[in-house]
Amino acid sequence: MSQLLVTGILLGGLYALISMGLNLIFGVLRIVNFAHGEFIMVSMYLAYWAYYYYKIDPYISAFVIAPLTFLFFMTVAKPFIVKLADSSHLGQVFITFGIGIVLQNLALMLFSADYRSVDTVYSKMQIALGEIQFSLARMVMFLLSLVFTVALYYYLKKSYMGKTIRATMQNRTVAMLMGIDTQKVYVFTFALGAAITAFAGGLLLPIFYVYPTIGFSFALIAFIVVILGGLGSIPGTLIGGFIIGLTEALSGYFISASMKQLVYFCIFILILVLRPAGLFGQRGTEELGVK
Amino acid sequence: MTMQRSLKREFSLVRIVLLVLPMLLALIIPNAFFRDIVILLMLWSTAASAWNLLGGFAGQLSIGHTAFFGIGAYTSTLLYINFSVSPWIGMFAGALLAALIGVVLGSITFPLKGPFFSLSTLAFAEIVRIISISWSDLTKGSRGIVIKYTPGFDKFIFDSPVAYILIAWVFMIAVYCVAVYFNNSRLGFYLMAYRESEDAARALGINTVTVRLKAVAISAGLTAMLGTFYAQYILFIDPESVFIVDNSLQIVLLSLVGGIGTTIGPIIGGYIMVPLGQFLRSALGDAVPGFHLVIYGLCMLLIIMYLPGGLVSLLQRRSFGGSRLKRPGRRRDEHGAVGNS
Amino acid sequence: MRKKTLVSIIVVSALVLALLSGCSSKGSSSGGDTWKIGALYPQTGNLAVLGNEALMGAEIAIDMVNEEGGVNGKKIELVKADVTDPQKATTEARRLIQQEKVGLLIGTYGSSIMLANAAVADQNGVIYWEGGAVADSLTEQGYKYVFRTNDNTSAMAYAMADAIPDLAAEKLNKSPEDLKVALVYEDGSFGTAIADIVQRRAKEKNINIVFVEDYSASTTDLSSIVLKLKNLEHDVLLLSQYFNDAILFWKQARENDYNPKIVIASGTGQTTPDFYNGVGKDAEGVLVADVSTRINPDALSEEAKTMLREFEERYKAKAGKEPASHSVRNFISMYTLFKKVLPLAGTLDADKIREAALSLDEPYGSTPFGFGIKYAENGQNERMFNTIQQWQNGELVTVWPKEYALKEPIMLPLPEWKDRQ
Amino acid sequence: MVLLETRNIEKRFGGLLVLKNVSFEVKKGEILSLIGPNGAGKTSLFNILTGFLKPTSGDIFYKGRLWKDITPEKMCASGIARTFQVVKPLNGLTVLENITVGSLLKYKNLRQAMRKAHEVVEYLDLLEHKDKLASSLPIGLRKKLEIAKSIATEPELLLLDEPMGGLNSGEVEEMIKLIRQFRDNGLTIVLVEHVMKAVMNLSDRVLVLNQGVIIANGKPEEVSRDPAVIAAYLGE
Repeated sequence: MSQLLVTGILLGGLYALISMGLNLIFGVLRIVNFAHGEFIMVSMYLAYWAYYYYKIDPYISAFVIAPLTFLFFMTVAKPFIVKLADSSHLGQVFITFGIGIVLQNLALMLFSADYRSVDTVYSKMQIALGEIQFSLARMVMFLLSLVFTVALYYYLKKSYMGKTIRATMQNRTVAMLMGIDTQKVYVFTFALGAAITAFAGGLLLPIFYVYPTIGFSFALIAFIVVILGGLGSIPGTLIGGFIIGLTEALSGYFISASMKQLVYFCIFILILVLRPAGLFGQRGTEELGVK
Repeated sequence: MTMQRSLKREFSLVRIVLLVLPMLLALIIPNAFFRDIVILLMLWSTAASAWNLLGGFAGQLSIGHTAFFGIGAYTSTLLYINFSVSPWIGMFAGALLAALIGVVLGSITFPLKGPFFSLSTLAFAEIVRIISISWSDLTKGSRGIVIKYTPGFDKFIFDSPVAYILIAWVFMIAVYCVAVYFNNSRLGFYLMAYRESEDAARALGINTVTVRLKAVAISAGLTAMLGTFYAQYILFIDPESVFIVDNSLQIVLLSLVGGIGTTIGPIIGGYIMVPLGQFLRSALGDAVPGFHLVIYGLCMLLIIMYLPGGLVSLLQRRSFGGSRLKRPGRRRDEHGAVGNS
Repeated sequence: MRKKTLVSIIVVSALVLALLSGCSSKGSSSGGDTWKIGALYPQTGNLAVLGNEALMGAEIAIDMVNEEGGVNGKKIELVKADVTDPQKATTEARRLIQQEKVGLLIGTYGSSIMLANAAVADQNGVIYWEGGAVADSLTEQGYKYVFRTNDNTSAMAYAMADAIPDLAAEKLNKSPEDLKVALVYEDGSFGTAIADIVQRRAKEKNINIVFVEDYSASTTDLSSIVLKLKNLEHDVLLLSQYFNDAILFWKQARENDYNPKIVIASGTGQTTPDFYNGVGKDAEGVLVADVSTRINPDALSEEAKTMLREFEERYKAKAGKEPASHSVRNFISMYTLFKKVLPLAGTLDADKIREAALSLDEPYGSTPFGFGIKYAENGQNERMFNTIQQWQNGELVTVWPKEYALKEPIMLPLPEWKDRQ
Repeated sequence: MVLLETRNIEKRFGGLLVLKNVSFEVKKGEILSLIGPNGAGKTSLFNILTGFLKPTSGDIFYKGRLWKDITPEKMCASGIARTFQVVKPLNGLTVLENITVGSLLKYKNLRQAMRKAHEVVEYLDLLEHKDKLASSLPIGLRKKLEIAKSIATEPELLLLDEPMGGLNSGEVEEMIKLIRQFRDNGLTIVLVEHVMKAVMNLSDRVLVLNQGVIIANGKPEEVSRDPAVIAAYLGE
């Protein structure tokens, strides 16, 4: 039983980490990013090739890939983000969905559909606390999710950029009137979210394996976690991750593994209806920028 | 006056040609593959306009319509396989069931707006898919159901594609007429009012709950009937083909490309995207795996990013698609809470 | 008005596009000195891995035939189509027949696609030659023009159940009746089919299955099942998994220190090199029910051996990795088709081909899998079977049944994780 | 006779008390102005009368009968139309269609409804704008459209929430004329307005609301002399 809880919590940390970036992009910017899964997929491939060709450990390459992703979105992809921010949410769904299709099949063309994974020293390491077992790699994911939560939380709360981001989230028009360059904020936040996602992707590699269509299942979970925890609420995302992680572990154990998705989809709809702002989002925020 | 004028527009020469052309071509050209494409084209165009009744007119952007599609397919097929009920009857049974489920879903998710409603419909579709897999005593689960090829009108199975062409066409015209009705009726106007501003609509005496549920029921029911058609045409259904999220997205994509909330838009969307996808698939089928989808994705991106009102916005001044596809948050003042409270 | 016409033009051109996509038939239709064959395989999406793997096997067979001057002097021209679901399969199958004028269809991977291909072919009086998919349902539809050389789900499921007495009961020195067996499968069409037949077979052999659970292969976590199994007293674990979940399951088994004594998996997830790449040395000792070329050479005819040698060289040259059973399956099926059936038929006429196929009678051992060739009326080759193989030092070797065994089974029961390096 | 009457309406948002036993009546055919500093609770009162907000306590009588748990659509159907201070045009629709949505309340048949809407269009001389998209209108016309929509429902009681906010003096003059016209055609009007000029020469009666309490109720000139009112506006 305790083992079950631990596994659930660790899984939750993993989910939280992959959702953190989406929380900035969807939760804060209200950009419905259906390519989130593909962002993860791409970064996993980057990490994989870094390992394959240069023997760079995923844990190290993650620290390279994330900044690169950030730069990419700040510069090359900037006009695209601006365009995205101005389209309706349906437009966003399909622009990002289209990008998803393209990325997925580019990966297929370039790398074939083979399953690729790395075999690092630690990816098999176990830590045992008496009865309870857990894998080092997952533990790392878990701890990093905590670190990111705290860091991001204080960044958004204290730093100037963080404040402007929150202001823009609250009311774009007013933020504009207050002389905030909302466009810059959008691009920055999006790039930040993408970078965090890329980081998470790199960390996933030692635990999972990468293939072109791996993204979808992660993306769906990320959306659920973000909404469950509350849009724009960083701690919320962490808790949301835990809830989904535990739900999955427990319902899988006590009901049936084939039912666990059913269970968390139901929870998802219930939360949406009963508390659309999510568990930790401030009430009403879900209406912002949404008709 | 205005009325007749709008009706004239709905059945202008160009449109009549558009609506009849593929059917005629398919009848004239005895080319089974071309006919096959035309049938699928009409199928998905119709599905798109059925979606558009809810997504376009009422502004309820569902991305879970594949659930209704699948419910239709499974209801008629199961009735046919187990109790040899003619799919013609099963079709309406499915429509009814889908409409009911739609109403239930609609009333649960009533408070949800924008992306939240969309995501809830996505989740709903996934739930239905999972159930269809795990309730295998009823649905045969993932193994799917093969419908035995035994031609016969009552069985809704035909040896000549001509029959399918005509049926698909009748569906398309029927749904188009429903869309025209929406565009020129009390219900339609009330839905559009609701779409534009729920408060204004209520202040004008519109019971937004009931009009919305009506839209859901009609849209879901029609989509389900198309599910039956699909099943009877392909003669094989399984969860992965009728409940898969790609269907939902395809349906919305067509409307988006053609022009949301317009009568002809979704159909035009189907005319463009279905052949395009098929052309790329067969032209690049020999190329590197995935290539044709990359191209398809790019085309889709271009159209959506640079023609937010859909192709119809070229045709009509009055396709609010353009105004819709601007981010509402931009005009916060009009969507704020009631009054200045 | 100009805009109206513009849109109309776009629409019309799209329709023309559709027409073109049909009529743009590459090269001449069958006849002359080439025979056109349509290949319907999933090359994108979730089935892509094995879809492309399977297609490669077929392509190699055709290359070989063509290099040797083709069939009765006719070169084989392969027209490929990417079919990822039944609807696309139906459409593309029609296209290949109507537009490309192919005389024969081959495929595929994935049972729903297989069924769609077969249905179209049979309706159009064209032969559909199945090379990879294993679902029994193919030959239960009463089709006239559908043939399958390779094994089917039953063969695989039977092998899994039948091997238990020798490989489990003996090694754990218990009697088969006392064994406690757990069965875990992914809820896709393949996993479900295997699970059903395994359970039926186990009942016949009165082996008692104490635990059955399924899950969706798209899941990102399997710890709940792993933990259930960990807390469940059982001797044998039967698995029927797809790819990602097979790797995920085994990784999480280790993470949660779940130590099954004996694992027998059906041949999908655990068969390919991807599994070994995915979990590394942890794969050692896992048993897999599948067809295999790693079988006792004495059981094979000379022709079969040379055939295999050539295939493997070509495959390595082409893919730069070890072939998985799915490519070999397609290779053998197509090799049989082009080397044995078509020369006999001398034409692509469906009835002639059927006649020729039914007349074949080759003993066990005449193909690299050890299969013989004898098609039943329903088109299924009756001289096929599965063996049990085991991951030993990075390769799958046949360990059961005796007459085909290449090596002795090792690591039965499996060592605990802590004793592995 | 009395058309609308409220008895000790009270409304709190959480701890905040925005309306405190507000009781007043609206007589048929009069123009009653509701004034008061910002945040006095005028709009909240409107929202309660039209069912957009539920009162914490208190009763609403309309046409002599008590209305329990009212909703906007019910109120509108029974003859109370309202406008919004922050106008809510149906952006995707043309002016004529906007108004038609209103007239559909009484005329189920679209053709009749459109004909009716057309009359409204002419009445408010919006003729040259009737086929423009609502989203394309300048603020002045939007305010007018807001009223046109509500008029089209053929109400007996019209609640106008700052119809002149943001209008230039010319437009204000026009609006005043318009409102007087409405009254002459037998409409009863409750007006929330900050433009004192309009209030003074339109209203038969003025109701002053301050911090959720009615502090004065009488003829315009009396009220304007009422010290309490002056205090409320100028602040002690």
